Amino acid sequence: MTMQRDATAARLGMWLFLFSELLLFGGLFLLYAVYLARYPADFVAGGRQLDLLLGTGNTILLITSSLTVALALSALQQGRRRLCLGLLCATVLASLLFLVNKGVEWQAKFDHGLFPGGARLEETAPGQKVFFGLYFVTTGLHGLHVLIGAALLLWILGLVGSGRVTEQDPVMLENGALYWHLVDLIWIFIFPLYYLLL
Amino acid sequence: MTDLPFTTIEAVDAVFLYIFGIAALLLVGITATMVVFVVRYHRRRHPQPQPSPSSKLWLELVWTLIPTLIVLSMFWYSWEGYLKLIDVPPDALKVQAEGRKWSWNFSYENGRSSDRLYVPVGRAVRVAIVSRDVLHSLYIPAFRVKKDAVPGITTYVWFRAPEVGSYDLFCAEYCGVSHSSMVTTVEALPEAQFSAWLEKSKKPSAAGGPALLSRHGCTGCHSLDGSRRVGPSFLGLFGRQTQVLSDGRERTLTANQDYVRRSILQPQADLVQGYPPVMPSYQGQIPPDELQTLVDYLCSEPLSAAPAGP
Amino acid sequence: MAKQNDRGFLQASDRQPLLFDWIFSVDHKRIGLLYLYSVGAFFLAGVALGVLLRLELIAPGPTIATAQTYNALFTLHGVVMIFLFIIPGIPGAFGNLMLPLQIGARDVAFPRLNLLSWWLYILGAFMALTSLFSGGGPPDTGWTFYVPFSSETPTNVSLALLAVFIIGFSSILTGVNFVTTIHRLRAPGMHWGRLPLFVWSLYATAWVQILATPVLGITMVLLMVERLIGLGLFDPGRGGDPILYQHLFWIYSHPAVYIMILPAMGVVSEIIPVFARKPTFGYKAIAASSVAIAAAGSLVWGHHMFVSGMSDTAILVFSLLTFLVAIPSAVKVFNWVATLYRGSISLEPPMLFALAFVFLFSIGGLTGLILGSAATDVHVHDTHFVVGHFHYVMFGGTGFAFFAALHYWLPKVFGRMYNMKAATIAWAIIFVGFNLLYFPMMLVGLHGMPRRYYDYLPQFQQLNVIATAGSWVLAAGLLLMFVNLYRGMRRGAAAGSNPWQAATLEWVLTSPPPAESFSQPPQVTHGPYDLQQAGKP
Amino acid sequence: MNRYSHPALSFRCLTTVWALLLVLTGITVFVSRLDLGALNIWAALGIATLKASLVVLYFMHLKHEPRLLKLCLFIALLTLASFIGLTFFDVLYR
Repeated sequence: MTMQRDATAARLGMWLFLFSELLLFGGLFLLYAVYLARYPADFVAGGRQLDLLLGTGNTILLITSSLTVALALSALQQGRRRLCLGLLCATVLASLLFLVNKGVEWQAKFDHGLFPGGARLEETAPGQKVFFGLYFVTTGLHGLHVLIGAALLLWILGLVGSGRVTEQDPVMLENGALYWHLVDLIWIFIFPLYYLLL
Repeated sequence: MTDLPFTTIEAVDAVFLYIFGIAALLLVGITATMVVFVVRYHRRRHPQPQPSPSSKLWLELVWTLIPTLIVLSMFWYSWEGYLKLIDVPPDALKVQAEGRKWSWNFSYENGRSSDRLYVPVGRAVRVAIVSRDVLHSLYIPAFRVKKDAVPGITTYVWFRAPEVGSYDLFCAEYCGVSHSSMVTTVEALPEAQFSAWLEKSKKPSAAGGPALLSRHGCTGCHSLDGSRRVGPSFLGLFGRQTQVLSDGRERTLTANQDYVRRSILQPQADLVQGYPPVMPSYQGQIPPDELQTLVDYLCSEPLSAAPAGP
Repeated sequence: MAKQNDRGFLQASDRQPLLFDWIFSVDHKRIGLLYLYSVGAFFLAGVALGVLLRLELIAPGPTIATAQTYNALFTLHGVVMIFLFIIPGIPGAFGNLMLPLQIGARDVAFPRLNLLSWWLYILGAFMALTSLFSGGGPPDTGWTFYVPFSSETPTNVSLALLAVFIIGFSSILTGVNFVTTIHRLRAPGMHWGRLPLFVWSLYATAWVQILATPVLGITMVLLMVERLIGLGLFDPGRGGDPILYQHLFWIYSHPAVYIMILPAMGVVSEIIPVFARKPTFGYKAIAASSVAIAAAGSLVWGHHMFVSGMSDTAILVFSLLTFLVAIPSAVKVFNWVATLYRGSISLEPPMLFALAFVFLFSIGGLTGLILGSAATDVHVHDTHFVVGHFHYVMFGGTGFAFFAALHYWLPKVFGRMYNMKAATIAWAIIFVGFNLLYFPMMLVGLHGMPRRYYDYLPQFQQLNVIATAGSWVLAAGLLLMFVNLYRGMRRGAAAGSNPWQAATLEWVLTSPPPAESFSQPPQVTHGPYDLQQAGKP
Repeated sequence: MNRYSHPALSFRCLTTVWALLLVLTGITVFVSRLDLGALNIWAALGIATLKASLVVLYFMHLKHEPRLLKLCLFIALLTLASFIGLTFFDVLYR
């Protein structure tokens, strides 16, 4: 009786925490909306300088990792522990690939002087400075969440492996997966707002 | 201009009276009821509670609806008042106010500028407010007007001085260490006197070192009498042995013309020990001839020939 | 053996050193007490800072401090009082102590997370203190951290921002914990219509904590990044908009006012029926108005910005919404007064503080109408009128409710009673001192004295002298109150399990409550204010 | 009684959702290359919302959660929307 209660409570608690994560990024989306309304042309010009290929690649990576973690949960619930472990490994791998991609992308921006204080960005219109400012904060904060999510999943992977998260008690994996899906959700909005402006 | 058309004072005070009146009535009503209940139903007089319904729909509806109507009427009345505050009369005199750390500078359309706000009595004045550095707020309590000075945008207030006189003008938005000394006055002059003042000398005399000091807001932080303010005093500046921090290194220098000039243009280059690094740069803010005048004045007889010691 | 049991959850265990037994305890009652001690300490620190501020303002010109010190003092006073005392005060201390007891739960939903909240709070507080003595010295921005000043000042603002961020995180976790607890852990029979009004208010508060605090978090992060690498998101020179900072800041900080006042209203709603021996009038209306205040209160932040250069359309909208949020507050006040009708009122200390709350909060609320009205706000915005107004709400409201809660619940927590007479005298001194301090502030504000002024024109002096004298009276009253409470908790007479004959669940337990408060969830059979049923679950 | 309020989702269901997400990603990239003027941003947001709903409903199992949780999510989104919306009363009319 009490155990069942705990499982539902844990999930509710996780969802509530995700709401606050949502509102955390919400502040950035608020700024984005305001500045997009103020500098539409500059935002388009800024968006064109982002790498569409890397952005799309990262989108596919995150969506796929979202799938693998959802599959991992289903696998665990069906009692297929080894499959679950494999899928979790895949998820963590995808998250690392995502970060590498992101690193390559940032590095390119730095090489081009497209960073706050960088030579090329300083010459551009104010709207573009704001665009790139938002771009770095938003993707940076998101990247941090990817890192935290990956660490969390790695830890849970250990718990599954050592048999402390099981078919009977998958709450930790459920919540870790929820967190990972949120990371994906945020990216689903970041992607069109930054990479697909035209 | 004996019968004044309309002032911002009337616009605001009417709303004040309305809201204060109702608020006072409500407060007295609530408090009196509470006190009466506490006295009447005190346990000494009333040892047993008497049953009464624990909710009454009609009563609760009434005391939800009545406050709703009251606050809506307040909202409406206050909005009407606010509209008058933003509705600038078309014939208003135009002045620009620039806020900076930590003084005001008012400039008129003909190029005249001043550290006090001179206005003709009875005539509407529209003040465009800008800021050079951080947020400030132009506040004239006597006229019930206030608006922030925001870097990057221009804001406005308008008012009409009802009588000849001197009215306080404050900075109301916290802006740093000398926030509370960012105080000046509105001088309301009769129309003729105002016109004479406005035309007197469009540009302050180039020779006026003291005038330049006050126009550029230097005296907000640097005293002329040796007393300590935010920055070091100007008294006895020239030739003073000064402990400074240059690029993080301590050194001692003797204040000369070069040093004075550098301190105006790059205040953080040689920072006098014991003072906060808060002075804004005046690079590009002072015309070269005025800068020269200032430096000459600061290194001249009346200031440097000071009695030794603070 | 019996003597040991008397100490309930306060009983030291033999397993580990006493200090660890407390600071690593996951028991909600112990965590509640940890909060109580820490917010109490910060409150006293805040009071000391406030007294210093008032002393500086006793005369124009420099009195006891330099302008820079004064600016650091009021910044610190604001940060300590807001982030370290009022926001975590009632929910952290009394919420943790009483929420699980009042709904008949064994503990909160996530006890370890609860401990983490307290640790984060302490970490944040520690960082805020560190910011005073490191880097460029104590922050001097005011607790609002307005840009561009805050992004330029050389003082140690960044660390203070990080501290606020971490404390905000702690607040979010508390909110998550409370919402989950209230949804999942109510004892059988404790349906939503039987929730004590304090629990209702905590529920509404927790939602605001979850949904509004992260906006403050991101704002603090942005400001830190701004200071670190000059991103320019709020810098007009780089295309940013400084007014947007104010929007983001107040999107949290106005709802935060409701995080501060709602639990206080909950406390008062608990106390008034008990001491009037009457069930609360309009239980549903009070519960609903808590939720309404939380919801509507999240939409009115713009009234802090009527003179900021914000658009007139926004002023119209925010002014209207602000007036609307006054309605549920008014409904609560009417309900409290109506509860007294035909009761049998005894004026014991908790009741005195609660009634003072109603009076002072009414003044605070009604002067708030002046500030919500666009036309009059222009005159009084950023003057001492605002300072007086929010101290009436925050101190006269939340502060008095906190004191009421201390006098109401401490006998339950420690099992001992304080000296009633001394408590009554302390109450009277605090009440007089409070009004002497803050009423003149409102008057001097109406005369046009701006806030955050180190120095002022001579015409303002008389009222400032009265206010400063009031601060001494107030401080003396507070001292007497705390000494009396402390003595009572140490050496007072045994209080018994239900000294006030209240009907909520916490009074069913012994005082102090046993370590395992409700190992078996009780079967709840009556509402929280069925005073005939006092002492039964 | 089952300890979980929702059953394990089948692999087939999850992969179908994944495929849909990939298709939608393709569509949003394609649509962004058309010049629709101001509609571009709304199309992008619309597709993103659709993708987000898929993730929330299936990957995050919201479809099988009690109504309470759906209501909570709605409240959170409504709050975010009102924060952004009310801010626009300022920035659009300044």
